[in-house]
Amino acid sequence: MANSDTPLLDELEKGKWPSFVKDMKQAAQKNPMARDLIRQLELSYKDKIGHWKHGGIVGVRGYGSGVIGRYSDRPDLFPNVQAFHTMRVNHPTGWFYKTDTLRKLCDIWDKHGSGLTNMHGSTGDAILLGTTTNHLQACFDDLSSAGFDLGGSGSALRTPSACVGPARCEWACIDSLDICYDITMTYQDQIHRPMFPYKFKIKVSACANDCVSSIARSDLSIIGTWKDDIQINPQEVLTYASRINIQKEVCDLCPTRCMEWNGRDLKIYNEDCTRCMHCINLMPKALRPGKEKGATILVGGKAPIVKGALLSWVIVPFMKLEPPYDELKSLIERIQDWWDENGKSRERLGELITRLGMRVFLKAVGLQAVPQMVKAPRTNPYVFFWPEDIKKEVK
Amino acid sequence: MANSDTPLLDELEKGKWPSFVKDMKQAAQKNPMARDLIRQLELSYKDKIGHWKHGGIVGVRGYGSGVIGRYSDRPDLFPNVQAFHTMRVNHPTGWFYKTDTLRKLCDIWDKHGSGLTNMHGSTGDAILLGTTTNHLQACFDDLSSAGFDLGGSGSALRTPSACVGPARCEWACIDSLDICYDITMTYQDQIHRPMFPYKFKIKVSACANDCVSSIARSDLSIIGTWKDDIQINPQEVLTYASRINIQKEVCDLCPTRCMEWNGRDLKIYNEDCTRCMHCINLMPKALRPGKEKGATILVGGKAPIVKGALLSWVIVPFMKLEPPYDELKSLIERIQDWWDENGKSRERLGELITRLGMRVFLKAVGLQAVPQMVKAPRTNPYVFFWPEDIKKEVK
Amino acid sequence: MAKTDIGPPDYKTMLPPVIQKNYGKWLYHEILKPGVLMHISQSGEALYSIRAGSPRLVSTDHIREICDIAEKYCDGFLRFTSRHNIEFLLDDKDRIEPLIDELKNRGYPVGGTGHSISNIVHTQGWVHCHTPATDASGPVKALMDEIYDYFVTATLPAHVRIALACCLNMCGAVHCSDIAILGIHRTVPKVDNTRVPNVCEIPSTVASCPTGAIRGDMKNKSVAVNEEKCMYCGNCYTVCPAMPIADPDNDGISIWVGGKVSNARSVPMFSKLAIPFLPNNPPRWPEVVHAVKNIIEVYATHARKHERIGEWINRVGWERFFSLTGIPFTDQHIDDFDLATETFRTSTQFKWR
Amino acid sequence: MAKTDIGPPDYKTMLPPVIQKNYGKWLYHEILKPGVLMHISQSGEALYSIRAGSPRLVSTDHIREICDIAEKYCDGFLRFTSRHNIEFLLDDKDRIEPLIDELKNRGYPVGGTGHSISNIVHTQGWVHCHTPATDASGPVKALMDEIYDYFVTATLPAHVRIALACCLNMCGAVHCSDIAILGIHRTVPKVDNTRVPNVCEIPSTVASCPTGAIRGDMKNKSVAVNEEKCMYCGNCYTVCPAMPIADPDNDGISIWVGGKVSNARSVPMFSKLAIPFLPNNPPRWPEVVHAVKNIIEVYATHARKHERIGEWINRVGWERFFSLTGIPFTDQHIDDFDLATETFRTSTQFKWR
Ligand code: SRM
Ligand code: SRM
Ligand code: SRM
Ligand code: SRM
Ligand code: SF4
Ligand code: SF4
Ligand code: SF4
Ligand code: SF4
Ligand code: SF4
Ligand code: SF4
Ligand code: SF4
Ligand code: SF4
Repeated sequence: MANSDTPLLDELEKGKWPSFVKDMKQAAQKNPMARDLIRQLELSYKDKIGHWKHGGIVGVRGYGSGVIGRYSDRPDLFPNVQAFHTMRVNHPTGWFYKTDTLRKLCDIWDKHGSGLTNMHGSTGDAILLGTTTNHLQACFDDLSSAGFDLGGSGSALRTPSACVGPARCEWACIDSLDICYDITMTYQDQIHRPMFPYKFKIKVSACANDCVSSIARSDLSIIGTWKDDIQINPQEVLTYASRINIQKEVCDLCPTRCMEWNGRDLKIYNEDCTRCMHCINLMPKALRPGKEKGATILVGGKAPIVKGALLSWVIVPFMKLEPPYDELKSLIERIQDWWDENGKSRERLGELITRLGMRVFLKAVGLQAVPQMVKAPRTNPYVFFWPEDIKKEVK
Repeated sequence: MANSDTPLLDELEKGKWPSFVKDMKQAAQKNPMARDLIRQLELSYKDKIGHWKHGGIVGVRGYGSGVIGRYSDRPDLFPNVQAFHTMRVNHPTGWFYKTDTLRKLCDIWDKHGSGLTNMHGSTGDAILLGTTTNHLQACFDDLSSAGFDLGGSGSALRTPSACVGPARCEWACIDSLDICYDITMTYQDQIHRPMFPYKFKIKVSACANDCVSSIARSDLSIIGTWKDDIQINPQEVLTYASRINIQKEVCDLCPTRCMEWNGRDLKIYNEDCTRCMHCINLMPKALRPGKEKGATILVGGKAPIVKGALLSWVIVPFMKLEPPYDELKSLIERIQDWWDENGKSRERLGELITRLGMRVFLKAVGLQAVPQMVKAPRTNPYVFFWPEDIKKEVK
Repeated sequence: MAKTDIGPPDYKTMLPPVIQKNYGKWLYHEILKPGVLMHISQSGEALYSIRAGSPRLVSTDHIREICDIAEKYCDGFLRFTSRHNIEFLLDDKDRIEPLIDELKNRGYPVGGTGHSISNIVHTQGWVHCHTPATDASGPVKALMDEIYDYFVTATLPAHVRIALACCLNMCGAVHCSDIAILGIHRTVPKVDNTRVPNVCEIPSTVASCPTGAIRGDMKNKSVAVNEEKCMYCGNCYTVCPAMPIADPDNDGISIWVGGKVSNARSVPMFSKLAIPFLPNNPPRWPEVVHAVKNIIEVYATHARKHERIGEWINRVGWERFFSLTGIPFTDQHIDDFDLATETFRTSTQFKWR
Repeated sequence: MAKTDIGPPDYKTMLPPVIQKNYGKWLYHEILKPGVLMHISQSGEALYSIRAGSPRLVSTDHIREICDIAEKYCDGFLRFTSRHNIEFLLDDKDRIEPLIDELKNRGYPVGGTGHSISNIVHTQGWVHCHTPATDASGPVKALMDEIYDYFVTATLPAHVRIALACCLNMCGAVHCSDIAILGIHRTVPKVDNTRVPNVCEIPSTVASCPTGAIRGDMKNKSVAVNEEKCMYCGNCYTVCPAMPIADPDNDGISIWVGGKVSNARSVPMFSKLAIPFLPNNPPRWPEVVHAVKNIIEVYATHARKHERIGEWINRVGWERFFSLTGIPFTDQHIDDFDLATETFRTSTQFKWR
């Protein structure tokens, strides 16, 4: 290492946390692209600036999305990353793998790309990090043969994602995995062929803990909940009482203060419960979600560009979700149609609703206004009336 | 009353609450303006519409404000209210009166106007309700001789108002009356001669109960507070304990939950107290504001037109306020200068700050940013840097 | 010529001797009974304030009657409160009851202190203004007749402060009231193309519209209103008299709830929309009176002690407010102005009803 | 030709038998120790998930190593978590310790469960993107080295979720994280008038600017940036490559705190600005590491059990956050974008420090 050509990055091989630099070097040993990548990154560390040009449009036949084009701005120094496009591969729902399938992905990527990946990208795809333009189609063909397909990019439906849900979690109020997979399969066309004003993201969390950050990171958020009473196992409550301070840790932190604990019995005033999950989280063996399960549907979540970040807004407080999920899909389609018709280029759904008004949106997609949609009613008196509310003018 | 010409209004003579209709009729008995006023009002009750034209500009010599011009749109029916202007008379601060002074006001108004008034208008003036154009100056002259002056209207400083404060209230942390009177006298010119982009209101409440709604209804709100510890009289706490439930009514409703009550001693963690007044309100004999008194200065409050209603914003967490109030007045002047220079016509101070940014405002008036100014720091990443923060560009 | 810029009479000359002596030295107060405040000074001296209701729109004879009473019982000292009530100021305890008797005999309600409904802050309405969508004094009188008992007692969970403004200018500053009654127009202003060119300044008229519904109409040297964007605020009319907006068939009243001004317990809050529209039904506005009374009664039944209306709603949730009052929730309750997104529910935490 | 639109491999074929049998029938779980989850089904069967940290940027050989391990202990079943960790899924309790030993030997941290700091969600940085203001993997590695113990234990008051995004596009969706690390530019984009006319669409470039800082420059068939209105978001560069914004001397990192996503106890919240700027100091970003660690430690010392960072700050107040952490408050902390007024203090309720 005396005369390493990556002295700065070498510093990041130190320390206890697994080092991406080790992985890059590992890949670099057998792959020239990876070798130039780490050398270019070293230059960035020295210069404190990125060395990629503004992306170009590249892709595979029949698709408009799934590949992010990328070119080095120093091909003179790093010819092997002159073109270095990533492919977004749709992981199995819930990121579950049997190793044989995962190994296939590795083999394909060693054959066609840099041998470097992100497991996974922040939308949830397997990110295959860097290949040349002329490898793209061949790589896709091999992926397809192995049973893989690309995820979304550009103004398309992005790869939907779901929490681990009923596969492992006792709190799942909906089958997040099945819903996500069903949507993914139903809307393959929208994922692969950008046809919207901008990107559209869907994420499914099977309870209000929202382990895929659905409310923060998707235009359409599906979050499991229930309508009836929390199921209590009084025996197990007593067991927990010996381990945790139920009054302080559970009741006092209940956002609606709708629980009463007298040292023996736990009483929940369910009509006041907002199903936040806290008490259930703390005493999973004693408390369970109710039996009448379904989901809250929210829309509009997104990152700050352009008009500021948004968290998704409740538009359907409760929807039963059972295959074939027709009610859900019909809603999604009505929403996308309206967005498609009214949205400007690069205008996310949440921004469009902000621009035209929730009132107009609800009417267009055929939803009834309910108090659950708001934290509080409006404070400004700038209230519109529909023409039908107004008496005919008397001349 | 068989053939009353005001059958609708007559209905409002009934009922237990004092009736304005009775007062109108009383005035109408001796005053033709009042007589036509009640008849025109009856027509409005019948037609469900006002019968005044859009106001015109009228006034008294040397002043640009203090009179609201008004003309009937049915002078054919109600000739005595063809012109029916109101005069805004600056009440003594705190609305205190010795009857002889008040009687003078009545005499003058019987001589020059309708004999009807509002005691008081919602800004705080005595509203002398309706006179003709040619009576205005004479009325003013008589008012002036009697020691009265007009209040503000139009794009002027409006009549400042103050809570009863140290005159009667044990909680006054500042001399609201003296401050208000001092400001009123100092800024006579700004009150009488509109010279601002729009109206400017100042209200002074001597504690956080804000009995003149300063935070909601003034461009500059002055609200008394203290810096040190709440004064406790433990003996009196015990007395209250026999009358109220201190835990439930006081401690549990403390917004910062900074009080502890063990049935004997009341402990306040003053560093967490936000001086909301609640505990003091409930136990005035036992608890008192601290000794290091002053005011929080806030700006921007206003009604909805144009950009939506605003509550005032903290700009100076604590200012000592003692005569001659130079620090306060210098601040007011810096603020008004900046507003005057940058404000568009009909743009309130709060709207201007919203448009140009708090950052720009603070710099212009020379105030340091402190966390007390915000509920929370910004969430959007659209952060400006002053040129001096930036390194020189390296070419 | 008359002196100008003399300012108001000096308040110090208006203070009764007991205040002059104890100015800034008050120690505590007690509400002896509704409408009767006792303030005790460090010196031990007491000031009694007897609060009486007022219709606000008063004749000079009415004021003289007040003066008569004040002279009889209070050495001529009185004041008005920030909510238009009258306060008789005295230091002689023995005169309290006679004063109250006389007030009652003359029809003055005594109360408005503590957990009561005090006077309704209100505005001009059809009595004097040019932009009202309803009257002010009339609805106030009709309502106060009906909720009179809440003024003369103090039986509510907390203060209830009601205000009325007759148009969106909101002179009554209703925007932070426990219950706000607000006159609203519901149809777009009618542009009079013959007058606009003469009486209006086009750019400031265009700029006056909060929702950008007005554009210049060069051909007619006038302006045109986009009906879809207009929410009938009437601000254009304030700026341009040739755009009248009053409409007898469609003007009316909206009801807002849950605002407050004090910093006690909770921070100051805006009032929020409860009922988008009730008709103007003079002389006694029964729909408005009924709606407000219903809200007060539901609140009185369900709120905890010391909980203002907005604090109660914040605790139980707006879902519950609508289900308990039986007021229908509509798309008009959902904000669509500038800060609308801040009011949308960004959580799965809500109640079913 | 390859088949298109086949979608991802069916997840059902990837589930270990114990999950297939107990799908949807889980009854409860326990965290046996950091990184080790036990889920018990109605049938009584148990599933064990062993969570290991990952640098996220991994080589195929690394993945094969994971596969080797999974085959050795888990019959080949594993998954990735929503925060990029690896979970080994097994039903044989006896294999847990050997698996953990092997993981430790190979340098995999085991943890990230319960009241720990889990993996840092992050983005591309200088490794692959065209708009970064900092690197992603580098600062993450440097920071995780330093706060490693919080990953392998669960000693904090509550979960701490950290995310990093290398530019304002915020791919890491850092906007709702307990602690967010955000790459920022601080100088205006440089318009290349020779290229704009060829590579950019002027109207969409103008429209891309959140603050309206860009206007068309007709003369040059290009655009011009108003330096006073530009806050360096870089969105124009996304739309128009001829407006590069990266600046080695002035790019760097800002720190945001107090966001969360879950609905547990408190509603989801955005992260708020803590530190407007820290320099890019590769390879180990010591200023950033130090600043984040300080925040974590102050939080760990002062928060109550189950209190997320944002919940703690909401309880004690931002005044207290700044005084406890020693972070200076500046005018940059005060919002000046569209919803700014909603963040201003509209109350006299605040603390002195
Ligand atoms: C690869 C990935 C980051 C990562 O390393 O994980 C990524 C990378 C890019 N994102 Fe992203 N985004 C990625 C997840 C996200 C997320 C998180 C999510 O989906 O949960 C967000 C925030 C959520 C959201 O969508 O609002 C996100 C918000 C953006 C934005 C801002 C969009 C907005 O409306 O605010 C842009 C800008 C744009 O679209 O022009 C953007 C644009 C980009 C581009 C395409 C750059 C550009 O300006 O064209 C980046 C390509 C990087 C490269 O060279 O590979 N990326 N991007 C993530 C996708 C991987 C995957 O498919 O799994
Ligand atoms: C008389 C009074 C109502 C009353 O009956 O009490 C009143 C009456 C008028 N107000 Fe007001 N305002 C009155 C207190 C208020 C208040 C309350 C306050 O000052 O505490 C407000 C809300 C606080 C504020 O200023 O934001 C208020 C907010 C307005 C507005 C909206 C201003 C805004 O920025 O949103 C307008 C519209 C305008 O200025 O063009 C307005 C305009 C008017 C005009 C001048 C009508 C107009 O469009 O030109 C009214 C004249 C009525 C008349 O014919 O006599 N008035 N006005 C109040 C003044 C009496 C006094 O001097 O004591
Ligand atoms: C006389 C007056 C001041 C003035 O200069 O005129 C006044 C006087 C007192 N106020 Fe007030 N307040 C007066 C208007 C207000 C207002 C403004 C308003 O209503 O328009 C407020 C803000 C209302 C709001 O929050 O919306 C106000 C909020 C308070 C509070 C806080 C109440 C709360 O819990 O939110 C207190 C404390 C208390 O009553 O315990 C208070 C307490 C008091 C005390 C007890 C102060 C004292 O020790 O003397 C006085 C008697 C209160 C009573 O009526 O029970 N005063 N008080 C005003 C009487 C108006 C009336 O005729 O009804
Ligand atoms: C595996 C994973 C889901 C997946 O499909 O991949 C998962 C799994 C579990 N989550 Fe989660 N959560 C996962 C990401 C999340 C996220 C998303 C994120 O961090 O990006 C959140 C929202 C975070 C936020 O609020 O900012 C999340 C908020 C929760 C909560 C609520 C925590 C809170 O009090 O705010 C719980 C409840 C708890 O832990 O008591 C929870 C509880 C759980 C439980 C206990 C559910 C169960 O019974 O199986 C699982 C083990 C928790 C643990 O790690 O201690 N999970 N969980 C994700 C693991 C990520 C990781 O590797 O660290
Ligand atoms: S979101 Fe709920 S159901 Fe899904 S994994 Fe997390 S805790 Fe379980
Ligand atoms: S789920 Fe949340 S709101 Fe409901 S009882 Fe439990 S802690 Fe309270
Ligand atoms: S604002 Fe405070 S000091 Fe002034 S009268 Fe009200 S309670 Fe007393
Ligand atoms: S003044 Fe308010 S915050 Fe302070 S101790 Fe009393 S109730 Fe608590
Ligand atoms: S609220 Fe409107 S109508 Fe009523 S007095 Fe004020 S400006 Fe006139
Ligand atoms: S009434 Fe209001 S919204 Fe309608 S055009 Fe006039 S100013 Fe605009
Ligand atoms: S956050 Fe910005 S720089 Fe980082 S990957 Fe996303 S778009 Fe690229
Ligand atoms: S960097 Fe952002 S703010 Fe600056 S000009 Fe470009 S788009 Fe506008």
